[in-house]
Amino acid sequence: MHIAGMIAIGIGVLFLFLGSFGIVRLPDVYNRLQAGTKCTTFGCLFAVLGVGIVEPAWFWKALLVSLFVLLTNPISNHALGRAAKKSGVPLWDGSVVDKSRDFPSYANTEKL
Amino acid sequence: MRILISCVLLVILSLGLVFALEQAPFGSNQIDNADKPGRFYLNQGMEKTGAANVVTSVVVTYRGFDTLGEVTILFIAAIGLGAVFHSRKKVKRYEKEKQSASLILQTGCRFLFPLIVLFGTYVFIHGHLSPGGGFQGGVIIASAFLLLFLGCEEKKIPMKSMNTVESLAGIIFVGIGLAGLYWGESFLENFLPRGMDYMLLSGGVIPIIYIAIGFKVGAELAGIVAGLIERNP
Amino acid sequence: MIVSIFLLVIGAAIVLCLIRLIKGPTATDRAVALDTVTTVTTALLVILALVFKRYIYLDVALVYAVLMFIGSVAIARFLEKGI
Amino acid sequence: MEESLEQILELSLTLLMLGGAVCACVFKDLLNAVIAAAFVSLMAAILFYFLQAPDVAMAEASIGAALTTAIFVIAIKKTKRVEEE
Repeated sequence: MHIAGMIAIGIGVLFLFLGSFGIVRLPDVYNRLQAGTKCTTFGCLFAVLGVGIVEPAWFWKALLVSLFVLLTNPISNHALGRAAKKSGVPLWDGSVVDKSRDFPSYANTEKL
Repeated sequence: MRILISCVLLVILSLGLVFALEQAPFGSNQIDNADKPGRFYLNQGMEKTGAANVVTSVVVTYRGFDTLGEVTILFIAAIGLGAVFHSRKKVKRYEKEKQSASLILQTGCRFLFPLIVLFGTYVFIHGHLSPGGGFQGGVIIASAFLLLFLGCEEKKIPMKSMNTVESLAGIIFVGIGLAGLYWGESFLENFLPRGMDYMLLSGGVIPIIYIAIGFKVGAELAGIVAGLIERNP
Repeated sequence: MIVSIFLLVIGAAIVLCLIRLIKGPTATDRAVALDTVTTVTTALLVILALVFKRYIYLDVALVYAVLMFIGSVAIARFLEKGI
Repeated sequence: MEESLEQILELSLTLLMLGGAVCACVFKDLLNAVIAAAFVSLMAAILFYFLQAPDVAMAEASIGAALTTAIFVIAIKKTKRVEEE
């Protein structure tokens, strides 16, 4: 039980580190949002649930923490991505597709 | 060169902070002088007050009059902000270029609001068993109302009833203190019977005081945020 | 022993986020870095509760998980001219 | 936990706090300064937690990082965003 929990915490910490590394290395805001959202949410889930596996009496509260992380983190990152698009942050030069032009609410945000 | 000098100064400053903090025995149970009040609080606070959290037993019972002063300070700050923001003119809303929130944010705020209020209630009711207390729970409830302001604007918050709640909470706090003076010997004395240790009802009057403080702080901070948002520039 | 390696790796992650918070060209970059730091911090607090072996310390991590997104939402609503 | 690792973590936390505080002083755009101040309050909350004061850590987390950030942002909205020389 102890070893399995430690392996889970290790996977989570590795993903947290990779997400932070992506925050530094990726070229623009939208790519950084990919690293900062998916990677760190997954890593945080695994680390918290790993702690719940190591100490089985803590499992329900750890599950509650991970549930709240899973609820709140995507909302704030969605709001940040929308704010970046609305406030006119340009895309990276090498990006190939921009689907947001198809939607009317994002159509004329370039001149803001 | 300037950056190098500033970095060296930063390292020196942080080393000084760390070695200064190292001198104090944080988190350890070994306080040397046995006749200091800290030893008394650590050893006998649990039996005397029934609060498993030593910080709560100090804040609410031994130093309860001071807590009343802190709540009064917050109340005076809220009154001052209300006086600054008050305008005689009719408030007309200037919503020309205001973007409304997206659907995901609105749904998330509407879903998370009762959960956050429930969690704040948990924090201030269990203040004598786990970390937290009236101030922290009140701030969490005020954050829930702030989220409602940010997410969905169409929900109006009844400020009149919030002022009523705030005044009632203050009256309850002072009334419990005076009741301790009547039935016991001192202000804010524990006059209710105590149950088993480490259970919810072990605190006597401590949960009631914390409920009053939590409602008061939450209503005041929510009022401050509402006054800030609805004020025209 | 292995927990100390985890703590050092998480510290390195926070340092990387601080680098982006200093360098970032726009305000949105910095907000994304702050949001990442909050998620990393929640995991760090839970692991530190495991180190100290105190069950009640998980409440602080729960406060982080519940409340930290409100600051990010406020910054985002300001950037899209909402509030 | 060993003594040396504890000292290393405390030193790095204070260094991170100082770095964030210097950023909050230096930035000209006030929104960036608010973000740096939120970072400082996060690190302060971890330091309180590390010194085994969970009540103070909870107060610092809830007040410093959520409510103060939002109030500063609303105040910037009502006034000006960029600081002038």
